[in-house]
Amino acid sequence: MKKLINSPKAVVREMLEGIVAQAPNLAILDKEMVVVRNPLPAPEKRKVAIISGGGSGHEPAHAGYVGQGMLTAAVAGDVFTSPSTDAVLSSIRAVAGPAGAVLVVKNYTGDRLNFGLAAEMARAEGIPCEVVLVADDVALRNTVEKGRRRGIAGTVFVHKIAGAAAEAGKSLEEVVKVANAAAADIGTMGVALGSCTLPAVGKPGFTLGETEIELGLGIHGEAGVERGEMREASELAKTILDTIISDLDIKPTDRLALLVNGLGATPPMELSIVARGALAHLRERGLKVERSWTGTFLSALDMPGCSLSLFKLDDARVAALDLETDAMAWPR
Amino acid sequence: MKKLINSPKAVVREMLEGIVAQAPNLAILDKEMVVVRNPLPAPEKRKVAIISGGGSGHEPAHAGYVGQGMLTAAVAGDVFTSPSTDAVLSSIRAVAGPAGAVLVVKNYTGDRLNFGLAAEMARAEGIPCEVVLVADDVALRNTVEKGRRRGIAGTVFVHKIAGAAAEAGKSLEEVVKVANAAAADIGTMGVALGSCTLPAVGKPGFTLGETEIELGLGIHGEAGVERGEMREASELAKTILDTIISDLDIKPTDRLALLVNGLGATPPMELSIVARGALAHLRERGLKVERSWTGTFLSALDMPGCSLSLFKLDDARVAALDLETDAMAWPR
Amino acid sequence: MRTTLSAADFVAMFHLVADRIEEEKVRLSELDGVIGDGDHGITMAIGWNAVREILTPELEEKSITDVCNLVARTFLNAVGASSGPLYATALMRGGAALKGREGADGAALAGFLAAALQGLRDRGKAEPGDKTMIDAWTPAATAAAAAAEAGALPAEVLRAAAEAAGKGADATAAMLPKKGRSAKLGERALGHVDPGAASAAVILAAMADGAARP
Amino acid sequence: MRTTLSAADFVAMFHLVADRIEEEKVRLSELDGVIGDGDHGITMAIGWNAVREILTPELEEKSITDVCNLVARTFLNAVGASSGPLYATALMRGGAALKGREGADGAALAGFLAAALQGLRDRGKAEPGDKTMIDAWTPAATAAAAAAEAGALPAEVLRAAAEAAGKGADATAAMLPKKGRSAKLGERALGHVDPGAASAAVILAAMADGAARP
Ligand SMILES: Nc1ncnc2c1ncn2[C@@H]1O[C@H](COP(=O)(O)OP(=O)(O)O)[C@@H](O)[C@H]1O
Ligand SMILES: Nc1ncnc2c1ncn2[C@@H]1O[C@H](COP(=O)(O)OP(=O)(O)O)[C@@H](O)[C@H]1O
Ligand SMILES: [Mg+2]
Ligand SMILES: [Mg+2]
Ligand SMILES: [Mg+2]
Ligand SMILES: [Mg+2]
Repeated sequence: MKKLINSPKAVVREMLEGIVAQAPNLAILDKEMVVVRNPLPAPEKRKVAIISGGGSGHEPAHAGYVGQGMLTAAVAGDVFTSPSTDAVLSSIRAVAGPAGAVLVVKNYTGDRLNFGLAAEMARAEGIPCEVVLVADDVALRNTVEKGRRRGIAGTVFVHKIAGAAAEAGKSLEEVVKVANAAAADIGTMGVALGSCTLPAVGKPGFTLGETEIELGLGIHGEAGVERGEMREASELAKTILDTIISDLDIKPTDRLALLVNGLGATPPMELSIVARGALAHLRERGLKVERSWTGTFLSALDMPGCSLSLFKLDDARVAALDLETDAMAWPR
Repeated sequence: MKKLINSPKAVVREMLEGIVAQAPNLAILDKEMVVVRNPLPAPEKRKVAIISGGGSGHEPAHAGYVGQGMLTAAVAGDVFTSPSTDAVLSSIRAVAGPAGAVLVVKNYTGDRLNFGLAAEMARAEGIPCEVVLVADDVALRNTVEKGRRRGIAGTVFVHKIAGAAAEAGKSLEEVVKVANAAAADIGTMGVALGSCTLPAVGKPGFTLGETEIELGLGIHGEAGVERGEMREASELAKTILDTIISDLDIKPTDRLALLVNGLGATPPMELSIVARGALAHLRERGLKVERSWTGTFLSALDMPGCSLSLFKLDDARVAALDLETDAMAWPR
Repeated sequence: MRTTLSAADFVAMFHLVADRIEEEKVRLSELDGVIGDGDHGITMAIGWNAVREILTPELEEKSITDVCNLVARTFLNAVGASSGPLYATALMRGGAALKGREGADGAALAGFLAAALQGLRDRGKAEPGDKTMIDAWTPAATAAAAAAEAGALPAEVLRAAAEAAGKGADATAAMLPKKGRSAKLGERALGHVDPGAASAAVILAAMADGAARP
Repeated sequence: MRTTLSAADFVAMFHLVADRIEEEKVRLSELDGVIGDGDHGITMAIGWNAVREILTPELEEKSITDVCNLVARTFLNAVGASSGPLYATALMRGGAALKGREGADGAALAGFLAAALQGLRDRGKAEPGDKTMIDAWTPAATAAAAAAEAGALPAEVLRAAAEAAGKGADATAAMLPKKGRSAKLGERALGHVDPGAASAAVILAAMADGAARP
């Protein structure tokens, strides 16, 4: 394993320090791996706080999405490990005022347990707090029920929608409602050309043959729906999009946003070629893409590959996606 | 070789199509691999055009830097191959008005030949046109003379400075002056943890052992100053920065911008850890960093590794770097 | 045998749980080694040993709810794995069900277990049959309710729960895992008892023994 | 022998260059194969064959400058490699040096070659001794100037240039490469003639022969 790190144990703290050192609008909590907006208004003047997070290794998620109009705080666990309940609770205490907090959580057991419990404890302390679960991975649609799907790159859309709602001064209840509704209208599926290597492990989690790919895998290298043969980028985009379209039951009347997301080690050239294929296929299917972005939004360490996300739009969502934010990783 | 592409021959055109399809502010010329701002004002109302480009494989350079306040056009050659004189000339004809054009060229023989000749032909057609060469690679400082250094990631700073000067309505002469002055005040050096694979070749250009790295290599995989042992990220940052500092003769009174650039397959986590180490070392040396950014700005296909650039600042340069732009790849 | 359990009795019960978990540590980790990541025994022991530290005599002056909350927080702080938030929730919910009570009778104990189970389910979202601790806790709560309905004393209610949990844990051997780390093993996990279900039986048996002390 | 060369003479000279380059194609590529990427002969042949296509009789009516510019553009369009922009520049600059002239005498020919060399140097930024075509073109221009100074006719000026270019090309064998693809070879390139210098000698010899035709 060759990685640009100092010590496998220190990757999370050092990464957060690196991010915050370059971002005057961010600060890191002293005792926890929590990145917060800086400065924050006095508690009673705070809008609903939007908090997200999870295991590290998904950069620029989640610290990259902290900023005016998006997340208020991001909680980082160890690589691919949920942050502790305490860390989440600290983040809530640090940024939530009387208006409360919404926790946007990717649907993994550890995250659900720790964020869920932290929310419960925050409520017990008198801080209104709700959890919004994102389970956008359509890959296992035929094998697991909807509530058990994993949360992957489409989560970034929920960050933006929830962040914009909070910025607009909506109540906790309203923010939860739009965020949940958004989460239900997002579908994502990925493809890996290779595995990823945990800094503390030093070896790839699995190996793929010279022409093998893994379709529909998770962002921690969990198995996907199918180990198959490498094919053209446009073919891959087609397969993935067709799965999402059928799962979300997308019709030509629907308005869409597309996210082409690199998994960590995929160069921009390849992502743009995938974006072209994806847009062409959507056009062919008579679907209207009103917003689309390409980049590395939610990665799986150094995994080569990408995911595609579709999100059903309406005017309010378009406005929310378009709202200015100074979060570093949200594209222009 | 596994890459998210359709055909090695089509990568450049398809990549540009993918980029432009997602960017309402960009268009691609019909017959050439040239991305231009869209819309463009009537020729007589145009400010000085800033054009850059070179071989492909360096994404998001150069199309990602086309936008108000930055480049007016980007010319893309085949992977790692200079665009033809004709392509460059087409870009000049497409975007330059009577105010003329500045071509920002990375110092490689092919680019210098083709951009240089295109500029000469444009002048012969009556379009004022000047070339600004960027040769920011300090790696070979002890082996080649200054004029023969390669142009690498620091070029992005020149795009921004020249773009801001043009946006401010400066004359061709003035833009060339600030751009040349900027180019002289930038130093960059890279480190690779592995090689990159050309789509048309299918095999990595070189191989490195399990713990080997290549210090000071070029963005096409050209040899560097030293093949050495892997070391900690902060150590690497230190070695690279010390080389740049001594080359640019940077003093504690100097004001600096730092660019931490991924070479294509380096995940954001690692880049942030390098950024932290770089900022810490600069602080230790008593140097003041007023602006710093981390990301993939100018890549070498799918090479794992990074480069660091330092740029000497003054008030005018800070203002130019801060100037709003809608170029996709310039960070917020 | 006591007709109601006091805060002091809860402190004593949790003491015994800590002892028993320590004794069963190796077996539980071995179970987890087969279908999980092999840390369940160690994890539970770390958590309950941390709990033992805070089970001081002063605690006996507090309410049952406060005792449960403190144990929950302590367990959570000590344990990062799934079991941390799961048991912390169970204990907090169980404690809340006893809020305001000086002593807990058989019915209250059944209520405690039902609330704890609901906490586990809310937190983990596992269903019965998913091959998790839920498959021990569900029959345990049902048996406790039946015993309480029949007028059983606290220790008897807990004994019924412990026995049902033991049977429930054994039954997990025949289940396909759907939650937690063992889920990805699929059929390879067949024939092996779920460690979380096994530890649930240990905990309930220890509580029953603690409640039955003279 | 002619005292001045007309546009028609230039057309004839370029014709002969195209023929000679085609004949020498394999040798030039072989030279490039040793210290470069092996395409120099093919590249030059592609370029000059494209030039041959546009060397029509109508062209003889145009000015020398126009002929040179058209040849330059044609060569450039056909050739992507370094030689494309290099020779296109050389031809444009050489042509510009003859602007307004009906015919070119010996001194004008020397001026043509000096301008062409300057174009190559401005474009490629190579120095004498870098083991490139500059090491053929530099002595060629010097010899041409000396011959013109001595009152030589155009063909004689070109002959002097061609001979000096040949010697210059031979001398590149002893040089360490500093420019172009061969630069990364370093010492391994020692002992081998630079292909671009070799083709320069071929071009100038063909021009001299063309100018000397009856
Ligand atoms: N979602 C869930 N709901 C209830 N219990 C669960 C859930 N996920 C896992 N478990 C239980 O947790 C046990 C494993 O605990 P432990 O080994 O301590 O944690 P980890 O799996 O994080 O290593 C499993 O045997 C199972 O009984
Ligand atoms: N910067 C330069 N200036 C002048 N001549 C050069 C320069 N770089 C390369 N050459 C010449 O070009 C020749 C190689 O040409 P060719 O093989 O056609 O192009 P390429 O190197 O692009 O394959 C070299 O032998 C050398 O004489
Ligand atoms: Mg375990
Ligand atoms: Mg574990
Ligand atoms: Mg060659
Ligand atoms: Mg070549």
